[in-house]
Amino acid sequence: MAKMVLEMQHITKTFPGVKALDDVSLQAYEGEILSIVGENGAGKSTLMKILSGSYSCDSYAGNILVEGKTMQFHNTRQSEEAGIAMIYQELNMHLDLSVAENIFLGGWKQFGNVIKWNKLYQAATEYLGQLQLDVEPTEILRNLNASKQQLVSIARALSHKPRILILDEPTASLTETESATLFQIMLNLKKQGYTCVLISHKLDEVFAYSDRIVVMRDGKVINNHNREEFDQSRIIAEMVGRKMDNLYPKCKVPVGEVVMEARDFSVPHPQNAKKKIVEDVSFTVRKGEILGIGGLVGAGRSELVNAVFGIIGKQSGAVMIDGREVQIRKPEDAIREGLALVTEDRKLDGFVGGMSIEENITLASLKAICRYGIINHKKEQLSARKYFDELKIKAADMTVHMETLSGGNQQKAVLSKWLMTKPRVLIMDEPTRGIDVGTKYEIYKIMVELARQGIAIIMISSELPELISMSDRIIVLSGGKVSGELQQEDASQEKVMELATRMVV
Amino acid sequence: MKKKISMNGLIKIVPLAILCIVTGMINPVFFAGSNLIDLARSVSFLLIVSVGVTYVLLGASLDMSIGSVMGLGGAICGLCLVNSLPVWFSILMGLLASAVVGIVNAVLIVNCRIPALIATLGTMYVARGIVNVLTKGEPYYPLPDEFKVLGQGTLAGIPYSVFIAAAIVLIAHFVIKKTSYGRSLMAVGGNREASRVSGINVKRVLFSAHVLVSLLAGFVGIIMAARLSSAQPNAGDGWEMTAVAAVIIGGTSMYGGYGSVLGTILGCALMETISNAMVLLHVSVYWQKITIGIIMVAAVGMDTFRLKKIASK
Amino acid sequence: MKKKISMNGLIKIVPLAILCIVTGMINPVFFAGSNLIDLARSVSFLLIVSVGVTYVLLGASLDMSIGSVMGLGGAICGLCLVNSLPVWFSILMGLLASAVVGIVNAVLIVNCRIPALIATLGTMYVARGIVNVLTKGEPYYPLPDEFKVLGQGTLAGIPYSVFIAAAIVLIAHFVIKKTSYGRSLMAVGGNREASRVSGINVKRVLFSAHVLVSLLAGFVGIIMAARLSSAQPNAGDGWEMTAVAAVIIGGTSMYGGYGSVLGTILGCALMETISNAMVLLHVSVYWQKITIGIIMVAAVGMDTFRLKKIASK
Amino acid sequence: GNTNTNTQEAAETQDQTAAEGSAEADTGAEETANGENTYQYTFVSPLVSHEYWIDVEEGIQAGAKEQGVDVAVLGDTKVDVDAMVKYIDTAIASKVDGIITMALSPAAIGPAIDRAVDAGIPVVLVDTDAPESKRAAYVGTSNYDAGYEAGKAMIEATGGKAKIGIIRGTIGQETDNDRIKGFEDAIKDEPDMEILTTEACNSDMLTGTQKAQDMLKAYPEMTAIFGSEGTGAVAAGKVLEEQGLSGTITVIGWDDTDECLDFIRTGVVKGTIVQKPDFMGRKAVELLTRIKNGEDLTETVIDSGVTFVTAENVDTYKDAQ
Ligand SMILES: Nc1ncnc2c1ncn2[C@@H]1O[C@H](COP(=O)(O)OP(=O)(O)OP(=O)(O)O)[C@@H](O)[C@H]1O
Ligand SMILES: Nc1ncnc2c1ncn2[C@@H]1O[C@H](COP(=O)(O)OP(=O)(O)OP(=O)(O)O)[C@@H](O)[C@H]1O
Ligand SMILES: [Mg+2]
Ligand SMILES: [Mg+2]
Repeated sequence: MAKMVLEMQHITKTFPGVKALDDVSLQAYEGEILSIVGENGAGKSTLMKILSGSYSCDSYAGNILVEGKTMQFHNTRQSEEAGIAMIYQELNMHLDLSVAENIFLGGWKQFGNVIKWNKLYQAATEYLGQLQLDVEPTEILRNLNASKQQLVSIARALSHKPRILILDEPTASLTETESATLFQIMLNLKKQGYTCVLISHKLDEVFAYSDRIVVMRDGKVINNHNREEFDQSRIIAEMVGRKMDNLYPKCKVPVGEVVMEARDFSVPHPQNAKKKIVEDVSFTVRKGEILGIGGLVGAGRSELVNAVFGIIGKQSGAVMIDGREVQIRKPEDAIREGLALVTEDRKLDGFVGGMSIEENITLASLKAICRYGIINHKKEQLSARKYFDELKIKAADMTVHMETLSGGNQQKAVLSKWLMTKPRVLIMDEPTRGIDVGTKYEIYKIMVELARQGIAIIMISSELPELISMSDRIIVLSGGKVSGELQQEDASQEKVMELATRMVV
Repeated sequence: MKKKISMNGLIKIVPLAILCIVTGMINPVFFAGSNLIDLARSVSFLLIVSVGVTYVLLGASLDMSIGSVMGLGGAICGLCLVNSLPVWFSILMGLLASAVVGIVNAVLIVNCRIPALIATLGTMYVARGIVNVLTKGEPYYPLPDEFKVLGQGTLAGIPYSVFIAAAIVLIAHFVIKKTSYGRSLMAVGGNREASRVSGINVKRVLFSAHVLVSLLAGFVGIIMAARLSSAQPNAGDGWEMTAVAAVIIGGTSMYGGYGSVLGTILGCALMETISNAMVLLHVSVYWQKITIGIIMVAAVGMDTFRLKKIASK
Repeated sequence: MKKKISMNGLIKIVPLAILCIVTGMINPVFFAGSNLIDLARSVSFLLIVSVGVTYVLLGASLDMSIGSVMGLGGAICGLCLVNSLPVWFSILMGLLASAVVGIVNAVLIVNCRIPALIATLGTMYVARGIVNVLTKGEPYYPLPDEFKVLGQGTLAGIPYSVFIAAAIVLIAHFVIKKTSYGRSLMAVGGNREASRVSGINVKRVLFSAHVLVSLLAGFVGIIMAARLSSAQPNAGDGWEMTAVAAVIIGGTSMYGGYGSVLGTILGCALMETISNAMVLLHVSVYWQKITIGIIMVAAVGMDTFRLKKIASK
Repeated sequence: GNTNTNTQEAAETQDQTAAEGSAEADTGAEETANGENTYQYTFVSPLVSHEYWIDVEEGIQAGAKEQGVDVAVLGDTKVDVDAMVKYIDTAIASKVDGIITMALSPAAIGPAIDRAVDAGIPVVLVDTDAPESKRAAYVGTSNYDAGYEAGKAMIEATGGKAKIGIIRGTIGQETDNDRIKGFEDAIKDEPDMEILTTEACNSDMLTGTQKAQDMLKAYPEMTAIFGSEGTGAVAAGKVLEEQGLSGTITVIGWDDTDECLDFIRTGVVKGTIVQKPDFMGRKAVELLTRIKNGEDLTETVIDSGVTFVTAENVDTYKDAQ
């Protein structure tokens, strides 16, 4: 057995009303990739934040030993000094600083009190190169899309040259190729004797790359599997507490007439009026149909649906509902026309952190729970409760503030909000990002059920298995233009990838 | 959860209660009916304005112009009155003028996206300037008795303004807690982008909050003119800071999305009680500012300290 | 990218330039050397304070006490001087007293987590109260000539304060742009939580920004006393709003993380030029406030409008 | 100024008596620690941190010593009618034996005075009168009259030929308005006198100097400056001295701050209008006590007059007062 580099003993942590971790013990060894899996709210992120010093050592019970020595981390600096670096699940970056500065955020001192910028940029370029990330180190982070921002945060963690690298859902917003690069780096680190702790809901990659898997549920460690004894269905069963045979409960429902048509959508680049992020894209979606939109990150999928929904301005484009042209200038109009959009970045525009789960669920349907503008609290509670239970949101109760929920549960609440508007067309931008397998399954089931009720669904997804298994039809974008369309029968991962990388002129 | 909130609210009373008890013990006049009535009147004036400020802050905006709007409301009303226009019409004109400032604020902030501080600082100058141009620095005086009754009249010994303030507070609290408008305002203050995406008309919500605060400020300007039997050109000067301070002491966040109208009552009561107590306790005028500053910080500090202790438990 | 920023900065000059040109055209005295020198002196005073305010706002904090700190710095220095203490020692004492207020602010905000507005409003009262207690409302006067030279002396016809302000601006700009402290301040203002988990000592960064602004305010209070040959008890009253306005006009965000010291120069220049122009253009005192308000909003509006147009292109 | 100790002492004695019980509050006079009967008065000051009002206060405390009464001082550090009314109401609620104050704005202060009188508390006004109120007496010179004196002084100093700039306090302050009105009326009939401009310095010295600088440039034809409150003339003096213009421009100011008197000595400022704050204060306490003792005042309006202080009488006027 390799040397044990890290041990966490009997960690117990409570938040007001929630016991997030209950006597958790965990070991990590030199040169291994250890994965932690578990449903949303199982306590994975909390455990890792404890390890990274993000929660100070006097806010929980238990011990942390690094290479046999007991550690007391009051802040992240101390854990960094002990060789631990963490990539947080929620992007924790400074959007108005440059890429290079973000990579060395808080560590600028190494480039002198008066920063030697050339050195800083040079060093940043090195890390960017390692991740094969093609951005200028001087670029302002705000101008990058989510996946590039995620890669920058990974570069930041690497820059600490950690002995133990913690990655909390690092691939949630990455494409397959980007993920592959990341895992290559992890394998390299492993070879050099470093330890990686990975949290991910993408079980394929967990099984492909981990040396060991720890399963958590309800704040406890359930089991510990070594590589030789990996058994997918058993681990899933341990995670969600029941057996699951089929991950994608898709079944064909009869497809009806066209509900919505988007015609000739073009979206200008925010900084460069001459460039277009989306160019002349048209598509239709029918009653009961699940339309998948595939493509690489940066293909303009999010911009397309955001423009359809009236969140961002468009250069051209018309939306037809039931063959009738409707004017959508702002999200309000879209909602009135029966559209709903689960946006990509939930923290940015998905929910109001300081409000309760209940209030967030009803936020887009205030009219439905109001009479003469006065909220009917009974009705509000009842209707919110329905989704709260149906989607199994894990929280003490519905009055809990959104910001204290685990990432996956926030996503469920956001989805609830849109389901409550009873949309005719439900658009979902990466709907299962950061969601555990059990809940994914629930969400897929809901999608199918909605389709059965005649709702048209548009799903943007970078997870190819999900895209292929769930969609009746897939359109693929490349460089802002449609590069092809596939029926479910013809679709395969290779074909989608081929279309996604095809240049359209 | 519900219980906790009301407990939190209750505990905020502690600094105020201590202040009252100490003052009353040292000088029993504090608890004399006439003093309490004077105090209630002062509180009611500040409270009406602060309710508006609470709304604006909940929506994550800011209004520096309210002091000037008070002056403007009173002056326009006074101008009409000294020209023998009917009382109701004069009041209406005063309110209208205030509302116009609110609309301008809203347009500048919401439509032109000028930072709220600059926009309302601008209208603060302009509104006070208009008052100066109109009045040439002289108060409008005399005002008719039917008008003065608004600021000087009492019901069962209690000034009208106290009843008005109570009604406004109740309605404002109800709107925040129970109506779709109130919910929208909180949401906009908490996360403007998420609110917009959820179909809330962010512009309209902010617009109305700005118009509301101006209307309330103008209204207080008017009853203040009635109280002082004259529309003073400098009326309301500096009230913007007092009101914001009262609202924040009451627990509303300056950055939006968090707070309550009921908290604002406590904040206003604290501000006015401090200055009343200073006088009753015969604190030398030179020391008054020092004392006020310390009490203010201590009152909020007490609360923050308590919250921190709870959180670390 | 670099280029774009400096272009943005340059375009911000437009409203100021228009104001200068129009004023100069109507009254050529505007461009007379003596007027420009007077103007430069006014700007330099405001600028020194505003540099500190820029830092505080960049860190997403706030300081309402600077006006009082100016009064305190001047008064303590004046008190020492009238007691015949050496000039250098008196200045040091003035700075020390100001720094103490800054430290108290920082402790209240950073350690006790009292909202910055309330904490600094509290110290604003306390600091001014101390000045009142000390001075009993009378200025400290007369002050020795060696001291007055600090505020009245010139080099090649240009007041010392202009050189001092220039030096402070350069250093402050350099620190923000080039040093690890400056970048930490920006990071803390932009995302406090992210900065914390990245190992930035958030408390220390905010602490130093608050002490800095107090020191600078105290320093201006001192040179103001030197300029006026007397330490006035109400010196600096209201400067907190003027300085914040200047900084925000200069493009710094009230919510932290975004802005620049160079923009602050423009903001300060605009504020002081407006009030200079009012007199030179013979604008009636009654109309001045209106005009100032409109110009202020227009100047910022111009900038915002331009940005919006670019974005919508 | 030793005012502070006085006020504090007064405050302390009052604290004691108040603490000993308010049952006897409405018997009028109360027992102090040393067993004497004394009246408790309140002085509501419009601006506690201002030299002029500090002088009034000193006069009041001196009068209090003479008469064997106690006077507590209330007031704000910025001029605010609403605040003054509030302080008067607090005094009424405290059932003091008498109130001394000034009618910052007769329209606003008047009703408050009436409330006090109706509650059986006599009110004596200093400095600014509210003739239509129920006040018992008034000591002072009206600001209009004093402003008129300033205008006459200006005519004399300039030989009836002047282009004048005025630096006032804040706009919207009635005392300032009245002084300027008086000043204007005084020079109204002089064909060669003209007011070029009025600027407000908000009683801030730095603003005052900036306004003075700017006025000198904007109105090169200006030959005289009138500062209608304590700051203006001193600020103008500083600028003139700095620019080497002392003596070329006739400056007339208001109030006798040390700086102003020094400028008169050096000839930078021609003269200043000085009211008699000390006298007003002392007299007001005396009148109030006489009323309390049941005396019927024969004279209820006492003109304290003003002194025009120039280089000739700068060192002697205080003794003459
Ligand atoms: N600041 C907080 N205050 C209150 N409760 C919290 C807070 N942070 C986390 N929790 C609760 O602790 C539990 C564990 O959360 P954690 O974020 O660790 O889950 P997770 O396993 O990372 O889930 P996911 O896969 O969705 O990211 C959840 O029930 C969550 O609601
Ligand atoms: N604010 C912005 N400023 C500059 N460029 C941007 C901005 N937002 C997006 N882009 C660019 O627009 C293009 C489309 O990005 P977008 O996020 O829509 O892609 P996507 O296909 O939705 O990817 P994802 O799978 O991450 O959602 C990318 O090239 C991106 O770099
Ligand atoms: Mg998590
Ligand atoms: Mg996207």
